[in-house]
Amino acid sequence: MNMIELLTELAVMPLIAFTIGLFMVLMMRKIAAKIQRRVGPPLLQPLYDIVKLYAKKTQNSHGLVHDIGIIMAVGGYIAAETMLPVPGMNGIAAKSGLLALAYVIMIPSLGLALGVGQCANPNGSIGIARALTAMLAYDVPFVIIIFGASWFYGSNNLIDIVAHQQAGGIATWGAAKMPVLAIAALFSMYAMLGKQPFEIYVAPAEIATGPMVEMGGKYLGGLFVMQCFQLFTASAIYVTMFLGGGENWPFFLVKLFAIIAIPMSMAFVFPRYRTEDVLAVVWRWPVLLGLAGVWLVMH
Amino acid sequence: MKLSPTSNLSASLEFLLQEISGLRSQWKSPRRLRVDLQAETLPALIELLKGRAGFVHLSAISCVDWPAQNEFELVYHLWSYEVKVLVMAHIRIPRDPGIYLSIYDLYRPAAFFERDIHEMFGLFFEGSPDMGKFILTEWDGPPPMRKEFDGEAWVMNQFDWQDYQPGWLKDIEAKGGGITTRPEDVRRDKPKPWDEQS
Amino acid sequence: MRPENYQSVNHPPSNEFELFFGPNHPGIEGNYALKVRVNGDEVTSARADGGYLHRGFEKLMEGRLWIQNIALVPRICVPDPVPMEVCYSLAIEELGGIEVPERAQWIRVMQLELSRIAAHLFTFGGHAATTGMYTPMFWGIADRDLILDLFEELSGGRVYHIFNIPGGVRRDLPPGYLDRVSKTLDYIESRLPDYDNLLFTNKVFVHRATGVGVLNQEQALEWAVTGPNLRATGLDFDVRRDDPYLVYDQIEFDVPVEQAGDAWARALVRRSELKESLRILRQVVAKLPSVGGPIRAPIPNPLAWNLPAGDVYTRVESSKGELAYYVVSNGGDKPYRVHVRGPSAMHAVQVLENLVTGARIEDVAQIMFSLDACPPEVDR
Amino acid sequence: MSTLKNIPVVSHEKPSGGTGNLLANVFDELMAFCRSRSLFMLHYCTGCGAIELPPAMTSRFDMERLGIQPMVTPRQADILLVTGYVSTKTLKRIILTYEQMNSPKYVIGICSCTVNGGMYWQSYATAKKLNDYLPVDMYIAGCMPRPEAVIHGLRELMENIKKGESDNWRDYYRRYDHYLGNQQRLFGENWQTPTDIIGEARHYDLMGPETLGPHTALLEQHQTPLKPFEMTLGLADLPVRKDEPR
Amino acid sequence: MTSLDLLLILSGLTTLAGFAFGNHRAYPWLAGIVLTAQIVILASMPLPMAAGFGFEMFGHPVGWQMDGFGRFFALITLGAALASVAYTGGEWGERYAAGGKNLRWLHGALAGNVLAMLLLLASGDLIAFFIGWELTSWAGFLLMAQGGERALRAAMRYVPYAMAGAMAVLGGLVLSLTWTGTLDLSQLVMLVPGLANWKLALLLALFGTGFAIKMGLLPVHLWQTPAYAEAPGAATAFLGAISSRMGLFGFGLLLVKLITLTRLADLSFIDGLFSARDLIEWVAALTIVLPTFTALKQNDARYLLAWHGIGQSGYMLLGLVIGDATGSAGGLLHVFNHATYQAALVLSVFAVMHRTGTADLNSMGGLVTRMPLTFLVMLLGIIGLAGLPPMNGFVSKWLIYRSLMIEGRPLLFLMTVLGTLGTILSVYKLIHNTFLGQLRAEHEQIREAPWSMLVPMLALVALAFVTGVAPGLALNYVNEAQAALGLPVMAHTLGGVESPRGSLDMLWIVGVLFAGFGIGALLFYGAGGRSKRIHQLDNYAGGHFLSADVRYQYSDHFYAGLMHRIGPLYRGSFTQMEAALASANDLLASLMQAWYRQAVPALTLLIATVLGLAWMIWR
Repeated sequence: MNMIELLTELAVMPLIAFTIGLFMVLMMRKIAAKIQRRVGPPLLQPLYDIVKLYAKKTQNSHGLVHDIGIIMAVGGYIAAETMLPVPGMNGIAAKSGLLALAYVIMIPSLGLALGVGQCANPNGSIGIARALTAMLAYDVPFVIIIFGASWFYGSNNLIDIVAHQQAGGIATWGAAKMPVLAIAALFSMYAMLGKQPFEIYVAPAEIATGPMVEMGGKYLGGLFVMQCFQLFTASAIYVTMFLGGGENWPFFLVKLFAIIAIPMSMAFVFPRYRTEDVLAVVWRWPVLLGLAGVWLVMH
Repeated sequence: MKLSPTSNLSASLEFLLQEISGLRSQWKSPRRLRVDLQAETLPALIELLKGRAGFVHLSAISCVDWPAQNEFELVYHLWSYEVKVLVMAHIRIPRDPGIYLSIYDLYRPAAFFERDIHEMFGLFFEGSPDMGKFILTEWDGPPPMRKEFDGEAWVMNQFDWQDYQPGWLKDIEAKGGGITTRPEDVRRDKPKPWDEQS
Repeated sequence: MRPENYQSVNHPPSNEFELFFGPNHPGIEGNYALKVRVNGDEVTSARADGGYLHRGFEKLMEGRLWIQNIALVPRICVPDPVPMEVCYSLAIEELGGIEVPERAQWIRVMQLELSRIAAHLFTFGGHAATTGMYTPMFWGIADRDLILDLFEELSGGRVYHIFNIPGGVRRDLPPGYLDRVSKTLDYIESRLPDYDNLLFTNKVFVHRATGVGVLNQEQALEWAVTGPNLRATGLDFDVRRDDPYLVYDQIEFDVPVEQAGDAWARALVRRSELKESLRILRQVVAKLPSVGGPIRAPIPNPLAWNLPAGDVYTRVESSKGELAYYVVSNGGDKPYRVHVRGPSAMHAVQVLENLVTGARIEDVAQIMFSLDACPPEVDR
Repeated sequence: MSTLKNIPVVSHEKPSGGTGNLLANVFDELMAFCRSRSLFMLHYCTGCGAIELPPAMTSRFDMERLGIQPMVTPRQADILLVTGYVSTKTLKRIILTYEQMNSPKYVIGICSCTVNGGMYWQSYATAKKLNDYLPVDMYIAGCMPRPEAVIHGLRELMENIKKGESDNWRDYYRRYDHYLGNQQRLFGENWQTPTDIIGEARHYDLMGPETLGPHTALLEQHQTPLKPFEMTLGLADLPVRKDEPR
Repeated sequence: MTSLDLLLILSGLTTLAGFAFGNHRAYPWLAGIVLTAQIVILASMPLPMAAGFGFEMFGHPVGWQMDGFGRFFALITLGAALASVAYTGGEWGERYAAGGKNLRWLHGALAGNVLAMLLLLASGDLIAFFIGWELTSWAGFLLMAQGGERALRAAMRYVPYAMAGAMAVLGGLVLSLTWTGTLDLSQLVMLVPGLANWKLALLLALFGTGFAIKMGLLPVHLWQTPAYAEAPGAATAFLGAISSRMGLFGFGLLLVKLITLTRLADLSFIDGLFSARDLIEWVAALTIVLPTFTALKQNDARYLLAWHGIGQSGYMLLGLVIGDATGSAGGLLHVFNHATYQAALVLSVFAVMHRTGTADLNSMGGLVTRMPLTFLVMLLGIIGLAGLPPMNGFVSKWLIYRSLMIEGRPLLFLMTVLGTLGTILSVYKLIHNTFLGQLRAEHEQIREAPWSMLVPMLALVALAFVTGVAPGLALNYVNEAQAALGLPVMAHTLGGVESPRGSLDMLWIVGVLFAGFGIGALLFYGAGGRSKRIHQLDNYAGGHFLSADVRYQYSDHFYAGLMHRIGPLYRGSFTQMEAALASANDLLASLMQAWYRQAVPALTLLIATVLGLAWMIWR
C-alpha cells in the first residue's frame, strides 16, 4: 500500500466514523422519543447542536488544561478511528491491534478528566471519579473478552480477526463460535456507553451533569463530537470482534446500527444505579460469562 | 387523668385544662377548641397537652400584629391524633421588647415557625435553635409583616414600572405568542434619580 | 449589599467540601436551594435555603379584598392549586357563617381529587427523573395534561382555576362534562398497569428507592410530617377522614398506609392514593347528577363585604399533606391576617435537612422529590 | 445625560450586510440557522410559570422536535427562561446565571409578572420589570401562558434568530452601564458578580458607547477584582514569599 | 586496568568525594560529569567484561564480571543517580543544607549506593554477590535515614527486614556451596539445575525470601513505603527508581539463570497443578493488584507513589517469570521504563513540596497555573505509570499482556489489567488533587520550581517519551540482558514489535495520535469561537455566588462510590492480613532492636557475616 493511499485512509476514516456517529446519536434520541411517546428531533439535529456550540460567540475557559483536555478527547478518538478497520479501509489497524486500541481509547477519557479537573468544580470532579470507577467496572469484562477473542483468533490484529470471520460466512462469525463471550461483550459494551442504568457519571439530578458542568460552547461541542465517536467505536469494536466486521458498507452499517440499538432501546426504561451497584452488576454477570467464555474457547 | 377518645371528650378536655390558672376555653366547632391564656402559663399548657392528652402535632404557630394594643398575638395550633381535636392557644405579648420563649424543646417544628415569625415580625424567641434568616436573607428593610410597614410605598420607591406599550397588545392579539422586545422599545424614557443631578 | 465574599481566604485543612443543590439544579424541586457539606459522597451537614420564591403573600392578602385574594391563593402551591382555593374559601365561609350548597361541595371534591391525581402524576415523574429515568416523567406529565384539559373546560385555566369562591363555585358543570371526566378516569386507570410495569415493579428503581430517606413513625411525628409522607411511616391518618370537611364523610375510601417510611414507601402510598382518588371520583361522578340545587350560596356585594371579626383555622388534605389557613378578621373588608401553613414548610426545611444529613449525594435529590416538597409553600 | 431620549440607540451591524464575500455570508446564514434550530434552555424554575414548561417539553407538545432541549448548567444553555415573578433574591441569581451563559444567549420573560410585576405589583419582594436588569428578547404574556403560547414564542424567537434580529445579548455588553445601574439601584452600590462583563466586552470587541459609565466606575471602586489565574512560570513577576515553607 | 575497573574506581571516588565535600557547590557538577562518564564507559563496554582485580576468600576466588543483564541494571542505576544528583545540585540542596541537614551524607550515601549496586550487578560469584548485597542494603539504609525523624524510624523498620533477608541469602549461599561445592556463577549455572527438587525448593525459599524483601514483594512489602516515602526527595527518586530492582536482579539470576524456569515449573506443590513457578507468578500478580489498590487510598503523594513502586515491580517479576521472549522483554523493559517515569514523578512531587511545603493531597489544588512545567512532568509521568500510549510504560505493559495472551493465562492477564486500571484511578487522583481544581489562597504566590529541579525532571520524561515512541532504543539493551540470562531474545523494530500474531508500531500509533490531537486542536482553535479565561470563582454552584470562603474542591475520599464496593475488602481480609504482618514485624523488629542497640549495627552484622563464613569454611 502506498503512502498517499494510507494517508487518505487516515483522513477519511475519522470523518466516516463521525458521520455514522452523528446518526447514531440521532437514532438514540429517536428511540428515546418513541419510548416516551413523542416525535423526537429532526434528522440533522445532532449536527445543528454541534455547529451551534462551536459557533458560540463568547466562551469560557478555565485555563489551558481545560482546552487541552477537549483537544485530547477529540483527538484521541480521531486517532482511535484509524485503528479500526472498516470495509475497504484498514488504516493502521495492522500496526496497533486490539490491545493497543483498547488503551488508545482511554486517552480521550484521560483528556476529558484533565479538562474537567481544571474546571475547578467538585461536581465535575465527582463525575470524573465516577466515570473512572465505571471504567474500572466495564474494562474488567472487556479485557477478558479481548483475551478470549484474541486467543480464539490466534491474533491480536484486527485485520486477521476480520479475515478469519469472513472466511466462512455467518458460521465463522465470532458470535457463532463464541456465543458466551459475545453476550458478555454486549453487556460490557452497554456499560461502556454509560447509558442508564450505568449512567452514573452524568447524573443531572445528583451532580449537575458531572463532567459537563462547566463545559459550554466548543467545549461542550467537543464532548458532543466525542460522543459520536464513542458510539461508533463501541459498536465497531463489537462488530469487528463478533459479527464478522465489514464485508461491505451496507452490511456493516446495518450491523453497526443494530448493535448500538440494543442498549439504546433498553436504556430509557431504567433509572441509574448507584456507583457500587454498577460495580456489582458488571463484575458479576459479564465477568462470569466472560470467564466461562474464555474457558470454553481455551478448551 | 389520661384522656381517651371514648370518654366524654369536651368535658374531660376541659377538666384537664382547669389545671392551668386564668385559662378561658371555648368550643368553636366539635373539633376546634379555642383557649386564651396568659403568656406565662403557655409552657405549662403545652406540656400538659403534649404529655397528658397526646397533642403531639404542632400544626402551626401564627403571629398576629395588633399595633393598636401594642401587642403581638401568638396562636399555637396543636392537634392530637388520638382525640382528634385541634386546640388553638392564644396568648398576647407586648410588642416591646418583643421577646418570648421558644417551645423548641417540646416541639421541633417550632424552630421553623419561630424563625419565620422572627423574620417577618421581628419577634425574638429565646431558646430557639436558629434565629438567623431563612427567607429574607437578602432583605435589609424592617420586618415586612408588621402593620406599620407599608409595602406599597416601598414598592413605589424601589421599582420602576413597565411603560405602556400599545404595540405589545397588538402583537399578542395578532400572534398569540411572544412579544419580541428590542432595546429601542424598552428604553428608559423617564429620568432616574441619579440622572437628575447632572 | 454584596452577596458574597471574593477576597482570598486561607481555608483551614478540611476533608469536606460544599455542594450546592439549587436553585439552578435539576436535583431540586422548583426554585429552592440546599447547601450541603460533603465528605466523599456522604453529606455531613445540610442547610436549606429558601426565599427565592418569596412574594409576601401574607402581606399582599392583607392589602386586598376578601374576594380578590381568591385569585392569589392558588399561586402558593403551583402543582396542586385547588386545595389552596378550597381551604381559603372554607375559612371565609366559616367566618361569615355561610352554608355551602351540597352540589357545590361535590364539585369541590371533584376538583380536589382531580388536582390530587394531577399532582401525584407529576410527582412520580419527578421522583423517577431524580434517579435518571425520564420516561415516567414524559408519560406522567402528558397524562396529567388530560386532567388540565378538564380543568380548562371547567374554569378556563389550565393551572390556576380560581373556580372556588366563598359560598360555592363559580359556575355549574358544562353539559356532558361528567362523561368526559369518567372517560379521562378510564384512560388514567388503563395507564396504571403501564406505570406499574415501568416504575413500580422496576427492579432497579425499587433498589434505588428502598432504604433511602428513612423516616420512622416517631421521627415523623416529632418533625410534624403530614400527608402521604406520614402515612408511609405506618400512621393511619388522613384529614379527609379524621377531620372531615366538605362531603368527604359521605364518600367511601381507604387510607393507604405503608410501614417502611423510606422513599419507596412514600412512592407506593402515592400510587395507592391515586387509585383511591379514582375511586372517590367515580363516586362523585355517580352522585353529582342526583345532587341538585344551587352551586353557590348568596353572598353580599363582594366589593364591600365586611366579614365579622373573629379567627378561624381550617385545614384540608392536599396532595402534599396537611394544608391549613389561619385567617383573622377584624370586621373589615380585607383580611386582617392570613397565615398559610403549607405541608412543605415542614417537609422541605427541617425534615429535608435531617434526612439528607448522613445520606449520600446520590440520594439527596431523591429524598427531596420523594417528600414531594413544594418550595413556594415554604417561601409564600 | 439629562435628556435620556437623546441617547443614541446603536443599531448594530447586520450579518447580512450585502458587503463582503458571498461565502462569508453563507457561512453566517448557516450559523444563524443552526443557532435557531438548536436551542438549549436552562433548567431553572425561577417562578410558577415553570409548571407549564414540563408539558411543553414532554410527550404532548414535545419541544425536542424544534431542537429545544433542557440543559442543566448556564454554561451549556442558550436560553434563560425567566418563568414568572422574580424575587430580589432570585434576580441576583438570574443575573449571575445570565452572565455565566455563553453568547449568543437569549432571555425570555414568561408570564405577566416579568413584564410589569403582574399580580404581585405591590409585593415588596419581587422585581417588576425584568428588562431593566437583563436584555429581554421575548416576552410571553399570560398568567401563565399555555404551552402552545410558550412554543409559539419560542418559534418566533427562532425566526428572529434566523433573521439575525434577536441579538439583545449584544445590548447587555453595549449598554452594560445602564443595566448595571439598575442592578446597583436595587442591590446596593457594592453589587458585583464574579463575571467580568467589561473584560469580556473588550475581549470580544463588543464594547459600545455605554459599556462604561458612572455605574461601572462605581463598580470598579467597590469590586474585588477577579482576574483569572494565568499560567505562569513565575520566575520574574512574582515576589519570593518570605514565609516560603521549608 | 579494564573498563569495569575504571567504572568502579570512578564510582568509589565519587563516593569519597561525596562524603568529603558533598556540600560544596561544585560537587554536583563534578558528580554529574563523572556519572556521565561512567554511563559512557558502561554503554561502550564490550561484554562480558571482567574486572582486573579480585581476591581469594577461604579458597574461593572472588571476582567481578559485568554481563548484559548487569549492564542493563547498571545503566539505569547510573541514570537515576545522575538525575538525583542534578536535582539535588541547585536550590533543593541549598534548602536541604539550610534546613540543618547534612548534604555531604546525602551525596555520599547516594554515591555509595551506586557503588554498592555496581558491585552487586557486576558480581561474578556468590561471595561477590553477597558482598554487593550487603553493601547495597546498608547503603540503602544510610540513604533512607537522611530524611529526619520519621525517615529514621522508617529506616529502622527496614533494618530487621534487611537483616532477615541477608541471613536468608547467606543461608542460601552456604547451602549451595554445600551441595555444589562451588560459588562461581558460571559453574553454578551448570550444577544447580541438577539438584534434587527439595534442595532446589529450599534454595528458592532462602534466596527468594532475601530477594523478595529487597524488592518489596507481597507479603514482605510493608517496610518499603514509609522508608522510601520519607527519604529526602532525590533519595526517594533514586530508591524508587532502581534500588528495590536489585531484588529483581537477584530473582533474574536465581530463577532464570541458576534454577532455570523449566526446573522451576517442575517444583510442583500439588502434583502437576501448582508449581513454584505458578506460585511466583501469583505472588507477582498479587503484588501488582494489592499495593496498587492500597495506593488508591493514600492521601500523601509520596506514599501513593511509593505504593505504586511496589505494585509496578510485580509486572517486572511476572514478565520475567513468564519467560518467553515477549514477556521477559516486557518485564525487563519495565524496569527501565519504571525508573524513568517513577523518578520523574517523585521529583515532581518533591518539587511541589519544595514550593508548597506539603505533600498532603487534601491541602493542594489548582497548582497548574503556578507550576505548569511540573504539571507537564507529572502528567507525562502518570501517563507512563498508568501504562497508556504514548509513554514507554505502555510498551512494556503491552509486551507483558501480549505474552500472557499468547501463553494463555487469562487470570494473570486479568490481574495485570486490573492493576493498570487501579493505577489510572489512583494517578488521576494524584494529579487532580495536586494540580487541578481550585487554587488555594495560600498558594497564589507560588512560583514554578527552579530550573535545577526542572531540568532533570524534564529530561526524565523526555526519555520516557522517546523510548515510548521508539522502544527499540531501549529494547536493544533488553535483548542483551535476555541473552545474558539465557532467555529467548525478542526480535524488535524501532517502533516496537513485528509479529504475525499482532504487531505494535509505536511510531505509527504516536504519529496518528498526535495527528489526531493536531486535528482536534485545529477544530478547537480554528472552527470554534474565541474563548476567554475566567476566574475560578466564576463557576457553577447551583446558581449560588461562589465565595472564596467556601471549600469547593473534591479531594478526600476520592473514589467514594468504588470504596462502597471494595472498601469492605480493605477493612476485612486485607487489613487484617496487613495488621497481622505488621504486628509480627514489630515483634521481630523490637526483638532485633533490643539485641541490636547494644552494639554498633555494622559491627553486629560483620560478626554475623564472619561467623557465617567461618562456619561455611570450617564445616
